[in-house]
Amino acid sequence: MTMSQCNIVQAPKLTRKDFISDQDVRWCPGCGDYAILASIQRVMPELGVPREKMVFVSGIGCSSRFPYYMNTYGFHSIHGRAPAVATGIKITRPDLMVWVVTGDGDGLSIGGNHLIHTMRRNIDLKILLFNNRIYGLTKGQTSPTSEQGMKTKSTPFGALDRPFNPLSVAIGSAATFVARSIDIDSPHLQYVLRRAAEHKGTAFVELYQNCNVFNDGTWESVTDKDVRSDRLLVLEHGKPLVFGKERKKGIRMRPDMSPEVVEINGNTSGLLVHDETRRDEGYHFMLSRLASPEFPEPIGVLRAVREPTYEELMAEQCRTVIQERGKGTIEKLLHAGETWVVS
Amino acid sequence: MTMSQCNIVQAPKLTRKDFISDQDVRWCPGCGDYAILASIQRVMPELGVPREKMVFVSGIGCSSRFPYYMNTYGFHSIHGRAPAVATGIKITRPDLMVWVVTGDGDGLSIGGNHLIHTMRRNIDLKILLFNNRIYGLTKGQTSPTSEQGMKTKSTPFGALDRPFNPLSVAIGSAATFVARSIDIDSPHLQYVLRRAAEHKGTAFVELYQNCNVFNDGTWESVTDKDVRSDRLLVLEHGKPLVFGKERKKGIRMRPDMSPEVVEINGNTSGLLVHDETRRDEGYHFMLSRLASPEFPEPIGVLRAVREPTYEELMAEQCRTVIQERGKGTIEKLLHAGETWVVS
Amino acid sequence: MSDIESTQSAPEVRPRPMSELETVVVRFAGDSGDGMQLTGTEFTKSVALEGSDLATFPDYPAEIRAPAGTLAGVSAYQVHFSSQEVYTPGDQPDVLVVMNPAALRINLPDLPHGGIIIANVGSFTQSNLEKAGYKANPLEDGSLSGYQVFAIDIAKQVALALEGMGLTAKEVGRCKNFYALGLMFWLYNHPVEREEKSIRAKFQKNPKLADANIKAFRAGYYYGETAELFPSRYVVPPAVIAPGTYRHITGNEATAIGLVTAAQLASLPLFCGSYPITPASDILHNLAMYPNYDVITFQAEDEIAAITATIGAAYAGALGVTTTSGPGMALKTEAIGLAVMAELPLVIVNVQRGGPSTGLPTKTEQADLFQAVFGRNGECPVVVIAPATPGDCFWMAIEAARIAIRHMCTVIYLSDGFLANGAEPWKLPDAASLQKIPVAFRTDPEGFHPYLRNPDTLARPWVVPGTPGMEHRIGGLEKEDVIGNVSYDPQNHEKMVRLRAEKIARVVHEVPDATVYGDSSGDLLIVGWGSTYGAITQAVKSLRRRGHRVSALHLRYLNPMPANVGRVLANFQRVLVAEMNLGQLLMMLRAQFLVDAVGFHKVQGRPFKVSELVVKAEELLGAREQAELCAHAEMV
Amino acid sequence: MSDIESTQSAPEVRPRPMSELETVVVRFAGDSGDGMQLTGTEFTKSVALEGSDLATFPDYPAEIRAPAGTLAGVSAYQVHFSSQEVYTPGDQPDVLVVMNPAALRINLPDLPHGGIIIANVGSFTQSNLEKAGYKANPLEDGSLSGYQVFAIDIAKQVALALEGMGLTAKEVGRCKNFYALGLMFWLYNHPVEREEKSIRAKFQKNPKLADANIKAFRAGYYYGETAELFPSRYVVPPAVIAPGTYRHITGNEATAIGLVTAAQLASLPLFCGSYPITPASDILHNLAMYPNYDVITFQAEDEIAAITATIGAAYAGALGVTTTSGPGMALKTEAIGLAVMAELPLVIVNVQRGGPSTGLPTKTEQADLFQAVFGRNGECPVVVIAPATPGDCFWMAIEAARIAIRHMCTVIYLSDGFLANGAEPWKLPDAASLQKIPVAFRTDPEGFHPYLRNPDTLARPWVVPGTPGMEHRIGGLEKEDVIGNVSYDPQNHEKMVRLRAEKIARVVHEVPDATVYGDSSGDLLIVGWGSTYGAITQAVKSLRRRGHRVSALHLRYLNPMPANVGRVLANFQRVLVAEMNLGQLLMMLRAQFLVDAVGFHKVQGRPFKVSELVVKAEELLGAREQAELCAHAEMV
Ligand SMILES: Cc1ncc(C[n+]2csc(CCOP(=O)(O)OP(=O)(O)O)c2C)c(N)n1
Ligand SMILES: Cc1ncc(C[n+]2csc(CCOP(=O)(O)OP(=O)(O)O)c2C)c(N)n1
Ligand code: SF4
Ligand code: SF4
Ligand SMILES: [Mg+2]
Ligand SMILES: [Mg+2]
Repeated sequence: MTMSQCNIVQAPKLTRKDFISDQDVRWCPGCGDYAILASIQRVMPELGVPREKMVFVSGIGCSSRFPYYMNTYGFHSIHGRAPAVATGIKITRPDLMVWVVTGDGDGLSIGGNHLIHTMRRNIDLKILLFNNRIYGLTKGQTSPTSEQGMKTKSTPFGALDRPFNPLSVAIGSAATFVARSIDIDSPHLQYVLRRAAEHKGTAFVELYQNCNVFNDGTWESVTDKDVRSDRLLVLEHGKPLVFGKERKKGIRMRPDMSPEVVEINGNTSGLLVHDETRRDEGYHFMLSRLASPEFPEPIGVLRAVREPTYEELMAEQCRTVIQERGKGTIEKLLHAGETWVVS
Repeated sequence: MTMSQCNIVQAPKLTRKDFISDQDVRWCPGCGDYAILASIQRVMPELGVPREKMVFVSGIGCSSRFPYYMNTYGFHSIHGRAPAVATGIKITRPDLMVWVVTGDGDGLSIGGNHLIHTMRRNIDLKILLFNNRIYGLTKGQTSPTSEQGMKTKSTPFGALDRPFNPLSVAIGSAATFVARSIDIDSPHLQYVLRRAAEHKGTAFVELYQNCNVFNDGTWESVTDKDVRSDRLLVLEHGKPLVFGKERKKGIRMRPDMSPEVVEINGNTSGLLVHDETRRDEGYHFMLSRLASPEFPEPIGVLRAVREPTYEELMAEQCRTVIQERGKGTIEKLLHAGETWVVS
Repeated sequence: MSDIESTQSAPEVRPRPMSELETVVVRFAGDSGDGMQLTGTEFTKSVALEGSDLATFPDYPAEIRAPAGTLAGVSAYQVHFSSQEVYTPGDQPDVLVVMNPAALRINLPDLPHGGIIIANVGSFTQSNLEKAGYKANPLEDGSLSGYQVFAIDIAKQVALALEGMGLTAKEVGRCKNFYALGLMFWLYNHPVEREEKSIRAKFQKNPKLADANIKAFRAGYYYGETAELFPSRYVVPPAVIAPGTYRHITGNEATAIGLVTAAQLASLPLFCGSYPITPASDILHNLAMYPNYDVITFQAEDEIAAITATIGAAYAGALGVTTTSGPGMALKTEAIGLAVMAELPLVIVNVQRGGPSTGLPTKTEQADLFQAVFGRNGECPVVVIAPATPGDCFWMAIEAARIAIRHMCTVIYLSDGFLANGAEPWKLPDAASLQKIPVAFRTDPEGFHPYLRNPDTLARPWVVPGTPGMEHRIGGLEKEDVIGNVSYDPQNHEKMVRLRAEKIARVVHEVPDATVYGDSSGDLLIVGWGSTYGAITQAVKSLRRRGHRVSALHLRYLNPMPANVGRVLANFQRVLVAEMNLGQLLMMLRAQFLVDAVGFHKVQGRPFKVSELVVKAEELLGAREQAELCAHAEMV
Repeated sequence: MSDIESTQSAPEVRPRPMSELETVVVRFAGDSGDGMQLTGTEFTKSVALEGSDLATFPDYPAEIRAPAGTLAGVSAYQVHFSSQEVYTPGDQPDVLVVMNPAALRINLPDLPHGGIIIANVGSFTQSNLEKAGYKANPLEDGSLSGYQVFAIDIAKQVALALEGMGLTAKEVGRCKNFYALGLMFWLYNHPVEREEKSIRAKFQKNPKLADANIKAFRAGYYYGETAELFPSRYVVPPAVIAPGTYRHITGNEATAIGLVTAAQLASLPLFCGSYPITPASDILHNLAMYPNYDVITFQAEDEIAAITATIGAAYAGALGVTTTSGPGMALKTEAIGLAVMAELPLVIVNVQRGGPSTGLPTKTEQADLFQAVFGRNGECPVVVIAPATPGDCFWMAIEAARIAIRHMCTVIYLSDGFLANGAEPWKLPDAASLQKIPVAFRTDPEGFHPYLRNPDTLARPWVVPGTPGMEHRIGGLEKEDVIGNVSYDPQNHEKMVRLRAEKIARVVHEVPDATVYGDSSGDLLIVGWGSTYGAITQAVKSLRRRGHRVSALHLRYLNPMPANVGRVLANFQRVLVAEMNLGQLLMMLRAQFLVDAVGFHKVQGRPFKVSELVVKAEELLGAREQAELCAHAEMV
């Protein structure tokens, strides 16, 4: 067992089917999870990573049943702990490609701490948070992304809590890769997945997901065909922040550093130009805060910055110590420190 | 027992001594915690809150021994859970003023999740995080704020993790009040404490604190007498971001929304002007990221925004339900739903 | 309003032979989408109103909505009703209503030979048969020849009945369950008006759907009447039931209102810090309905925050309750230690489910007893109690609160999935007769110390923040006796460890002696706790009828146990401890009383059947009798 | 280099009467800042090199640095050395070195009358006396008349010795402990050169301090020689010790290197996911030193992340270990369930401390046995073992890994604060003689199922991700037998529950029979486990010397227990279970063997004294003898 670098070998060409497991998919008919599953199964063969080198780790929730449906290695762990389980796997075996699938409850409620610490450490995990703004599996309680005032089983008179913005939490935790996509927008989702796969370090992806049983239509007001071009800001690196049906709206910065929506007429100068790779997180954070109805909501890659991963640093440290001290043996281990001989 | 609003009654004039408990203070001689304790005991009498209406809640750590030394109600709970314990107290008794004292390990490592959820909910707690960038009580392991590469007992070859910035985590979690001060700067610390006390909603305060036994001098490079005016940015609401020994440096925004340090000559126009009360968190977040040596580190109140607290919303909801359904009685409770009579 | 309203009188029916039955068990089974839970509860309600004694068992799948027609998606609801006392939902159904092949496949093994199957034949399509794993159609291949099969194309019948109402096919499909219900109403001779009113109330917001369902219901009823498929109708005479006002109640509902009642009796706000988890969530949902009862529900970020916030609330003067199930209970472990050190009143509700780990989340089990009694670091004693029936949940919830407050201690209340979702008719107590729970917040600073103790109970004083002159500090470090300061003194530690143990032990003074069902001595004592009460009692009843000298002992207090347990055990030749685990109470009894008890374990996510207990008991008794014979032989 | 170097030969000493002693117990006590732990370890090292058998007990305060001079700040180190076998650090010191009044106050109660007190008289100032709660100076008020008191103004002596070296007063103050050490060297006739070398090595980075400490050390030594205070010097002849290479080892060190050794023997990387907590942190610190041994240490954000990351690492093919103490153990509860379901090898080290809750963080206790065996939701069996001595930690750590790997199960390894910090001379094993731990990752897809089982052990195959053709999914939901798919089938659940239980039960086949110390039958058997080994063995030795028919049974395997335990118990009239808790093993033995054992409990954060055990045993034996007499009387 060695701690070698991730090494993507040339695998025989795989297809989507190779990634479909023999398990019956058990989500409610119409659940947004199906669309996400299909997109992921489409993207996987393109990554050139052999199936056996992939591990999907999840917590508990509808979304967390995901690993059963992937014909890869999979670990359906316990509620909220997937990032920690995945961390143990990745640190032990940096050659594996490790995906984490979690929900807004699993990832942000009980598992919030592991999530932010994983991002802080920049472990090379790809984390997909299926955000349906509800607890699906337990049949409809408020989640940390549920809107204030929302009536659920556990909040019959309306939720009192303010919601988290998962992207803001991620950027606040110094994540090196932060992105967002939508269950039903397969091409975009596939693009984002590919980008997450390419990133070295923790890749955090929020997916707007519809739970048609307990929170049907929660994203409709931004993702509906009719409104989406006005309500979504599709980010592209190096391009100005432009949106709207006729691409006549843009986002500019006021002198006090606050964003505003402006009408443009072909001329995009003066608009903010999207830069995923900026080190200063203020801009990325600002993006994460853009929310309907005042602003369009950004989708795509907000931030993608290369920093050494935890495993890389660990490997380097290990090499240095071996250089200095040599590989250990039981003999050396036992005889360390002061010894004396009785004869 | 009623759930009345916090009501600060006119108490007999108290002095610092009233807040000193009969317990021996058991920190290492020279520990920064002493200075913080003294400042807090100085500020408390000014708040006009009777001693018995104050509760100090802590987790575990050197810092978390704090409640023993305050002659108020106090709860030295378990590691990381102080915000949750305090939440239960505050929701049950909104008339109490509840302070949370925690450390960088207690609050950001094991307790990180409770911390961010408390801020999300905007529970009216005053949270003081004593940041010495080390685990003091357990004798010197790395903490989530320890610098990368730092050698500690648990990281003899250097820590691999990147540190959290507590202020960024707070703003990422939508905290309504975020501030920072320094153990040894008593006047400033007292000012920040007063502001935290005044704020309605979760007030998060990071305190730079020296652990002279296990991490001596960790803040010296910014707080030392000689350098502090160049390394610290003292925030004042409505004032431009100016710093430096001769106040000849300021912070301006580039067109791409990134901050830069500029030399000024009396003329502060073009500099960012500090506004605690802005709703858009992008600016506050940018402030939180300013870090030595590239930038001065901000102290003072970064953000102070009034939003309804959890308890306020809860009280309102409770009133509405009572209006609609009347006060409950056991009789009504039992007879709810369908009943039938057997005679 | 709708056209049905005007014809609300009972439909005319031709007389049909009417047989009297003592006891009936009906099971409705279908796809999750088929509304079997609703059908079951509606039928149960009517059964109750007809005066039967009854018990129910809803059994639904783990998936929210497994794909239609699959085995994983089968949902069932069983009701047992009788003119005699009913203790369990019944071992096996007399009548099995199946809405699709999967439901038949899953439930057939439980049906005794000769049992009635009512099958929705229209759903036995090729595709559905395949999903259920049938090679051939069991309705046609003769494999059901040992049963009375009534195949009815419900979907078609309903479609006919609702024709012209302008409903979508999906809406029509959703009415099937009421057709089945109508048929049962006819079969057991229940009055239809009441049910029609009930349907109308249920679909208040959508009168059209109400009409449709009523029509489907009637169609089912009339079908029974006209099709002359069934040779007879049945009637179950009313049971002898104590007079009073009744309602239907599940264990979770009873737990919730028991807790609210306790808080009202104590004049305290109720604080419930919780995190959703099956099968406990409904308690939180229920409590969340009562802000006007001074109930605060706090859905925390996890179970640790749930319990620690609750400890904070208890410190601040509320009746603190936290509700959860196995995995959540595990997460609360550390904080329970804090509650024990802080000596604040705390009620922890654990609705047990199949374990270990995530296990069988929707199934029942009793395997968290060890965890409740022993599962913490350090010597960390708490009181453990367990309700015996859904209705008993109300009483034991009050009891939990009463003990917690009086003794300033943690009480773990062990319910389980079977109690939680099982329902029974429950006689409402007289609110005025309920005993107040005295609460004495200490407000007198004179001579006050935080760890002073009440000489009887050893409880420390409850002083809430806000009380002038009594500011003090508590926490999880060892406390100096009386004074409450942190103390590392060795002798003090031992003293405190023993005081905390003694405090819990003394609760025994208020624990009622356990009563023996049957004679107070005999050949065999079956000991149980929690939700097995019904099955064990019924089994002992049967065994006694068959002439065996068998009795039952049911423990609602597990720690401390009632004072008379040792004496009771000693009066029986053999002791059998029946539990839905591998022998947890068994071990406690053996250790405490050195009794050579044996265990009967069932760990299948399902309650005991009465017959299983009877067989096991007779096996033991037989062995005993045989042993006696042998001994005799030797002596001769 | 320094001027001392050149005069490194032994100082000349005049002869003084030399008495031979079999056994000596010395306790150094002072303020946390006084360096007593260092003094103790240095003296111990020398004692070991002189060939004595020995055991030590460091006892330090909970506070990092309590205010100087207070009772809370007292730190002590006791060493027991002898020419005979040594089992414990000694009940009571023969010689007590106290550096300040607080140290005297705290430790005096342990000193037997006639014992020697060496007091640093200069520190007995008014202010220090007050801090220690003394009204008058005990060195002057005659209250110590029952002891041999030697009052020496160490601070002054040291200051004199170091004059002119240009040290600050603080630096000078810091050398006091080496003065005390020097005195002890003289008193017990230890060679000074070796120690001087050791001091020099210790202060390698600061030769000036090295010189100073060596000077202080010599000053102490010469003082003994010249002051003629002491009537005699003592010498403890070498013990008969097995030949070999020795080192000094604490339990935590031995645990750490045992784990590394196990990983090397299995040719696996070692993954330790941990979160710091007293008294377990040192294991993490130790392991973190070994990245060149394929050791990965991961300091997680909390104990839950620590164990779940470790489970992930085990899944990925590492030897997974997580280390903690009581409150952290509590937090791991839920994840242990996952490990049991996933059936991956996992070693959990719990270094027990005083509980419940935060309890007495720096003190020892054995009250987490229940938690280890019973403390989870559901039927969740794990193996539980406990080392008996610091050196045994090495062996049991290997054993834990071996069992976990062979049986694909969770092993809880219960150390405690006393073992963790206590040190003993430890004979290094021959590396080559250590048995490899076979690991067979399954790589053959032919016929593979994730929950296939080894017919002997019932272990499932260990398949690591990256193995082609064997992709599969595991998790916390109940698994279908063999196949490993999620299964809600009732019969399957019971089968799996029983299989998991049986898997753990079968570990007994590799558990060596427990050996009885003393005769295999008799009047009294004292049963113990974990760190009480030394005290119990010593006590039984004494009791036997006094003619009692007493034996000892020490359990290092708690679940499953060795196969012969029941037989052993049956051979004794009475069974006494001595534990540092309120009777946890006691309960397990009573339940399992229906033996009317009684318990001897000490819950003071301190180990048993040999004398306490002897008294208790004689009390029991006395009662027995009396009972026998009575019985006799009746018969006559
Ligand atoms: C320790 C623990 N607590 C609670 C639960 C119950 N539980 C299972 S999933 C879930 C929430 C799932 O919500 P989310 O992560 O949003 O997933 P979704 O079902 O919406 O996809 C909860 C509370 C559990 N399984 N374990
Ligand atoms: C559950 C649990 N895990 C671990 C510990 C051990 N522990 C006590 S304090 C502490 C860290 C304290 O660090 P910090 O919060 O930074 O406080 P400081 O001592 O530096 O003020 C740890 C790990 C504990 N008491 N409980
Ligand atoms: S409950 Fe919601 S999230 Fe879960 S499977 Fe059904 S539709 Fe999807
Ligand atoms: S260890 Fe550090 S933080 Fe703790 S009391 Fe000592 S100086 Fe302060
Ligand atoms: Mg969700
Ligand atoms: Mg700290």
